[in-house]
Amino acid sequence: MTEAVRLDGITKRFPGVVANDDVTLSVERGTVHALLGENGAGKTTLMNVLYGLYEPTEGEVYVDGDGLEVDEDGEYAAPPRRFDAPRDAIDAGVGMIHQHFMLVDPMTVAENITLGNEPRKWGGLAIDRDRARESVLDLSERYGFDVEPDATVADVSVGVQQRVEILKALYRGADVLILDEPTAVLTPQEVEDLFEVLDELTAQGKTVIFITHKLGEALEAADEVTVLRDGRNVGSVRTDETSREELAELMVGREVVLETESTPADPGAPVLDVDGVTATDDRDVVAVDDVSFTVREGEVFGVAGVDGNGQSELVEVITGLRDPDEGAVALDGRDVTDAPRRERTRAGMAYIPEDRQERGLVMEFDLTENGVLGSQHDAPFAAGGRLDWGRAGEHAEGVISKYDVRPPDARATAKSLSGGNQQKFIVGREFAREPTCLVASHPTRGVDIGSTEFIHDRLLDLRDDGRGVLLVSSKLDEVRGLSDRLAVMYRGRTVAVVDPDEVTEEQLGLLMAGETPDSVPRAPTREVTGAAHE
Amino acid sequence: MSDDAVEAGAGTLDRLTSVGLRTGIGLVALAAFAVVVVVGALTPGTPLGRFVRVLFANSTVSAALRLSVPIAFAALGGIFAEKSGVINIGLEGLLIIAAFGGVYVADVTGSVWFGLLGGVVTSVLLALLFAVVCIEFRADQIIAGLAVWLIALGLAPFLSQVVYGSTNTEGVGTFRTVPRMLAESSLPVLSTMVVDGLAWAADLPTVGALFSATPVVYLMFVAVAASWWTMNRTSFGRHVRASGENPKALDTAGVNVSLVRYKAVLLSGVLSGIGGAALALSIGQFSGSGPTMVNGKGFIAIVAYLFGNYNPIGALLSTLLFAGLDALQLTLQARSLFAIPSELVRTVPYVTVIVVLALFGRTRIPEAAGDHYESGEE
Amino acid sequence: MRMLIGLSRASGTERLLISGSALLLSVAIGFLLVLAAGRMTSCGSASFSLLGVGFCYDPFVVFDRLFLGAFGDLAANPLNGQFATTLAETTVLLFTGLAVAVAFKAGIFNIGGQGQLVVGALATALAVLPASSFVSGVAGTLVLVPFGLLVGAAAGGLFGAIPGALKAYADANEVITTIMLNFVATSVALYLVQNHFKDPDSFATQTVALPGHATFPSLVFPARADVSLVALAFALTLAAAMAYLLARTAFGYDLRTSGLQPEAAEYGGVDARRTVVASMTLSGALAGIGGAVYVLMILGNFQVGVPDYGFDGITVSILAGNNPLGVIPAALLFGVLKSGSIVVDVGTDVPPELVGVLRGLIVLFVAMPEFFRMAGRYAGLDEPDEGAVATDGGESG
Amino acid sequence: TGGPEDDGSSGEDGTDSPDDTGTPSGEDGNGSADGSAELNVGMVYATGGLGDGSFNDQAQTGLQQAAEEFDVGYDESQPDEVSQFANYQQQYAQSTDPDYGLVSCIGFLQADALGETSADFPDQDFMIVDEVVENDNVASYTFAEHEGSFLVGQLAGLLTTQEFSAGAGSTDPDSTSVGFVGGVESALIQKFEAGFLAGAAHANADVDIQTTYVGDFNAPGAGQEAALAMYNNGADVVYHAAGNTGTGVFQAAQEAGRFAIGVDQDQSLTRPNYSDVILASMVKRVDTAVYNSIEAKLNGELPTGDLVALGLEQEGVAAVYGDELGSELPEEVTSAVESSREAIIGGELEVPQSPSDVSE
Ligand SMILES: Nc1ncnc2c1ncn2[C@@H]1O[C@H](COP(=O)(O)OP(=O)(O)OP(=O)(O)O)[C@@H](O)[C@H]1O
Ligand SMILES: Nc1ncnc2c1ncn2[C@@H]1O[C@H](COP(=O)(O)OP(=O)(O)OP(=O)(O)O)[C@@H](O)[C@H]1O
Ligand SMILES: [Mg+2]
Ligand SMILES: [Mg+2]
Repeated sequence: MTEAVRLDGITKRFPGVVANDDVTLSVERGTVHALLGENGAGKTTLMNVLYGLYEPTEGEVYVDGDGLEVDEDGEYAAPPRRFDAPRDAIDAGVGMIHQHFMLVDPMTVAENITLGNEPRKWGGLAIDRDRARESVLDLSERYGFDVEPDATVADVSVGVQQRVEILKALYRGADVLILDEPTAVLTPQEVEDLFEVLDELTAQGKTVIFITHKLGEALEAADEVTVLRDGRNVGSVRTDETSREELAELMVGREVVLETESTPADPGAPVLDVDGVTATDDRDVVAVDDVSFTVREGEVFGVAGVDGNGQSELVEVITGLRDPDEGAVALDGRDVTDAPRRERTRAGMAYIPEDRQERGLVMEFDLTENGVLGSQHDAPFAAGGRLDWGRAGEHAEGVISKYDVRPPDARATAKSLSGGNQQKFIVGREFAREPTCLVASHPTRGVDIGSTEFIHDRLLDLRDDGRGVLLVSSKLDEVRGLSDRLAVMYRGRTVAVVDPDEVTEEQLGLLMAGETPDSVPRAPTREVTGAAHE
Repeated sequence: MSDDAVEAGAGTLDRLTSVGLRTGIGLVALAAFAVVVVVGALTPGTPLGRFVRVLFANSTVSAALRLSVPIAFAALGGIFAEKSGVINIGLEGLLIIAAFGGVYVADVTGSVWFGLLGGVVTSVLLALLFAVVCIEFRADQIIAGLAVWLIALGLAPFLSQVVYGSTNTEGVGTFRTVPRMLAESSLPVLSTMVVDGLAWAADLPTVGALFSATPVVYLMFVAVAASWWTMNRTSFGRHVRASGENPKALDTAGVNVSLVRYKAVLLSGVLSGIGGAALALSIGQFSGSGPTMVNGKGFIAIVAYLFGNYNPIGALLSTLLFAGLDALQLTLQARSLFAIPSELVRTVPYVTVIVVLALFGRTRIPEAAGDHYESGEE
Repeated sequence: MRMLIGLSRASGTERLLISGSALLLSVAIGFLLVLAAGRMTSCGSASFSLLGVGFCYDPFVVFDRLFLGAFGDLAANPLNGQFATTLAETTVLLFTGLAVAVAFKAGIFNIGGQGQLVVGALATALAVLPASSFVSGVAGTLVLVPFGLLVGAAAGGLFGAIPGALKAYADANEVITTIMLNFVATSVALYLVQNHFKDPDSFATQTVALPGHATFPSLVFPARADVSLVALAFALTLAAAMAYLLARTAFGYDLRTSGLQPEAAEYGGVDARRTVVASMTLSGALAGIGGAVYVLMILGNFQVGVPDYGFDGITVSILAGNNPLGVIPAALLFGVLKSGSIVVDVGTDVPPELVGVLRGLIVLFVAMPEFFRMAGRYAGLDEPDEGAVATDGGESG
Repeated sequence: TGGPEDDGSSGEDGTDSPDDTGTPSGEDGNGSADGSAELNVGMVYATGGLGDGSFNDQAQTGLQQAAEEFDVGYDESQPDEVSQFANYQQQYAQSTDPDYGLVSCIGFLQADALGETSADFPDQDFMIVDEVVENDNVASYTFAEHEGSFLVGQLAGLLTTQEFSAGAGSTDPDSTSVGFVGGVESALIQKFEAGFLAGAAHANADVDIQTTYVGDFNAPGAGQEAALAMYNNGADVVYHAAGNTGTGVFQAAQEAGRFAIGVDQDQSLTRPNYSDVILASMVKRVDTAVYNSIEAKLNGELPTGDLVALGLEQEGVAAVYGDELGSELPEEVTSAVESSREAIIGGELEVPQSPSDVSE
């Protein structure tokens, strides 16, 4: 075998955190190598080291896309690489496609691909745009991509953007391609397409490293898997010699139950009524298109879909952060379409927002202050416009202890907490409202398995307590596991409401891609005629 | 027709309508303007008729061009800085310091051209300070820009006091109009022919002003064209835009973001330096009491490029609009055409800016403008 | 704007250290500037020499005059005119500083304090004058002064609400609209006074002087001092009130939240638009009160050519880290600088514009806490005695 | 080059006491006051400061002249704001080291502040220019600006109706138009305007007069544009009463190849770059007022409590022909102006003080 990449004893320390701890990794030329691990395991950091974005605290990097040469003593012929900046890594044939795409939205596909390496003419006085286009077309033809060089990046789909990223790396002559969680934003079909692309790349001698925390993908697409836990390499295995269970255990460090199971629901009266809602996004493009559904007491109503299909806008309309163009929202039978957010909160709606750091918490505030967010004008915290910080402090401490927020310090600022603890605090605060209806949007995004389990259990508790829960998530196992009924959104519409226990993953995938499979199990819908309102 | 096509079509349509709104308002304004012009032209005796005559008078146009110079240069500078992600609200300060530096160097060397150069150098030095503070020390750009303004506002009159004993400097030479310069130059054959030609052209109605302007006015047009080209056709321009939209993308593409930003901010220093020096050297004196002779032109420049949507040509057009209003207000006052008190007429450009901003407030600023960027920061 | 707010993120102690270091560093650079200027000008004999090089200006004297001169001879006469001027300047700067700070806390950069102050001042002068003929004596003062303050607040508040509304409902950048409105306010005030409310007996473009009973009583200071401890006490009370409002009321919570994180504020049920308008109105009202105090305490009428209190308010607020209580020392510092610059002008040959440069430098250094953190880390290694300051400053970084 | 001439060899320690700050006079003419002079003068200039080439500079001329001729020391200061006047005046009034025998206050904006200050310092002598402060320790000097302006108005009105060419300018025989550029609109500046309007109308009732107030005494750029607008609209001569804004008027005159009239000082001398377009200047002898007050103070004759009104008769104002162009003015024009001067002095000709009183 020939190694294309060798990371030798890489340690990367941040103030207070050891992100990578003596990691050694070897990647064979012309293969796909998966890097697996939980949130915060250090995967991205390790690859940033390889890409020259970070300088390792300790350790050495060897790269050669054509395979590292070894002399008689087994020593590497070439000295280790020092990458001071991505430029150096690029020159050494390393390309990286980041978790968040590194594309300039208002620029065209061709401009993005050639960025930093523009072909020039007239002695550098102008970019040779024809040559740039041709190179892009050549490249995409060679690898069987289908991209339009003159399209604006902001206008193309996520899948295409990802290809642009890959082309960008190839344009720079990358032989080693790093993809950081490339599948997180893709539909199942797009994932399949991506894996084909990876095959094509390795067939042409490229080496691919891809990061994921999805076991199935690692097994399906990679030749070899390396698992990181707490910044350490806990094992490298060939995919044909391992199993899901083994990988899961390596990843978490203990045996894990891979599925959440919930008891059957006992739905009652409607708590949330969404009726023909149409709304536009920030760019004034229709994002939610005539969506209707009802959430009842004692049930979890799930909304699945690939991100960006109108779920965010729908949630914003329901929670009062966005005005619908048409349609109505009713809470407990009362029309709240025009009610401001504060009124909805008072009427019993709690809301776990998808973006905890933008919306759910004021990062500069401490937990005491964050604990009253949304109730700052209401008893028991406010009286006559004056805030009772003593009571607010008690409240925050209550949430902290009940939801195991760490560190257990009501004076700690929100930004000093880790993501999972931030999320637990929000969950606790929203649950403390004792809502009749909870809107939970991606409640476990970026949260590790332990906290995820905890949050799932709380959601089910709430449901069992006879409250209505609207759960929006792009994690299929989550929505399938928790929901009693499941709506799939595609391009702003609910394409189907299905029974999550009956529907298969393939059927869901097709629905999420906008196609209707022949037989989809419909979710049972009960009319509430005669059902008593509490 | 597939869903994709429908969706794409709808998106484009939506974008078209939002662009359309802007164009629409523009068209309505243009139509209203056209009506005024036509009615005015048809009724020459009326105040409206005289107003239209003033509007198209050679003198109004040439005043507008002259008044445009400092604003347009500062606006071009502002475009480069802000497009690269560094909001430079210190343009006013750069103009001030360049105005003083220009006069001082012109005074010492006796040459307006060296004066212009001197203005550029002083402005670049201040811009460098701003760049270091923003890029190296992660200062808040708005406050640092404000500081640049305040420093120049104090330093220029201070130096003037030290050197000349008063906040107003002594008089130095000024830029002459090009025909005059040619006439005074020692190229007899060429200059008489060209001078005659220019003299003939200068008498043309309205556009005549273009043929008897000072070199800095022509330099302004050159700078606008060059800025447009640089921004849209060169690698540097592309890097500048990427650095303002998504610096991380530029960084990971192997381009040094800090370097791009340094260059862009220094370029804003160069351009503002030309503008400030040209302003002072058109009068041959720096006057530094109160808000100094720059008197808000740097802020108008910001409005001009925002209104011009970061396009150098758009910025020039909006600069001409504001400068034109200013020129018009002076002419209208001198000819007492309308019985509007002069103090109120003077507010017209400012009120226009506010109205324009209220109507076109949604200029999209570069995504990363105002944010500090550090390579390697997750 | 995100970074703007970042200024307030630093911890309290760190803020204090940064502001202090910024001040010291500015003075140090000002020192060099005075020396340099002393080489650029000519004089018969040196007033200062260093390492055998002579300088025309003596920086020690300059800064002595600047900082101590502002207090006059306190030992001989604690109520001396210079100290009175310092307190008067401080009083007005307290209002404009608070105005800017409150807006900053709400995430709005109000550069329009100057215009709001002008409008408030003019409105006060115009409203109090006719009213002053109805009441007189001490009772008159008790009625007229609060009335004047109220009018100033209302006028300034309304004028501040304009950019607020433009920002909230038309997305117009307040930095630009407020700058433009400053020009508008000045011109309109000139027009109104010149054409409609001019004192016919004066060459100056000013309104008729208010009778003595319509202005702030000087109480302790002699009448000519143009300073009133009542006004100063009122300013200090307002500073405390603003601190209370921001820290302890639901409205203050809304305001801070929308300033720090507008999305989170919206999530928390804060009507972002109304908060923007409300905070700009409050900010404008504070600046307007500053204008009223300028008229009722310093000038006794309205006259065109209002000093740059509004712009100085920005500096004051930035130096105070936008903390209403921090505004108190910051306003005092700038009161000292303004008053001291007069002493410098009269007592030395150094141009008083020096103070303008210092003001700019202070703002610049306050804007770059990172510089001090770096310097702190560096000094922490090399120079233990300065390291104490620096490491404290760097701790939260 | 700069710095102290003795370059530090005087060996003075930098940290000497604050009392000892007198900087020796340098080329900027700052003759610091100290205890040794017979009289120390504290000079508070009008806002706008020195370098305006007119009003404040004129006051400084008188001060410097007095300092040269008598044993007089002085300190100068340039307030930026009206609200600072009182403080500056007090600074000088209360100073004992040096003791200022006379505090000169330039400009009408100082009147209100001086009213109070002079009452508070009854033993201190003051003088004020352009306004009257009725206190026993204040000598007030005012000028009949309208009278002088009348003469230059007449000059302009006569020239615009004829063909005249001199220096870098010439009149346009087809138009009869003159212009006035004011600084900030105020009753004082309107006196200049009124005199000019009356004079121009006196010369020729058909003269078209354009008036612009720039709104600033220190905005040469705006002055330039305002004047250019006038020249382009046919004005042959533009008169300014706008401080340093007037520099722009001269610049415009050169660009347009027309004429301008200066103010306060003989600007053909103080602004020599423009002497080829400056026909005349309406000189206002602020220097005389300052000089006289100092001289009077030295002689113990300062007219405190009085108003000294300086008109054409007292030569407090005068129309002074340009250094370069004056000799080229037609004889009949200068003699007409001269006879008006006599008529005004003689009382036969009354000059209005406000533009609204100018009979059409
Ligand atoms: N710039 C940084 N400064 C400080 N700590 C950092 C920095 N970048 C990463 N970390 C920390 O290093 C650890 C590893 O982070 P890394 O981003 O590599 O995780 P990951 O495995 O990619 O996680 P995920 O699956 O969530 O992407 C985390 O604890 C993270 O907080
Ligand atoms: N860029 C950063 N700079 C400094 N500290 C950071 C940074 N990113 C993360 N941290 C710190 O690193 C720690 C881990 O953060 P991170 O959000 O990655 O945790 P996590 O692994 O997602 O945790 P959890 O499992 O609770 O979600 C936290 O204490 C956080 O404050
Ligand atoms: Mg990662
Ligand atoms: Mg002095």
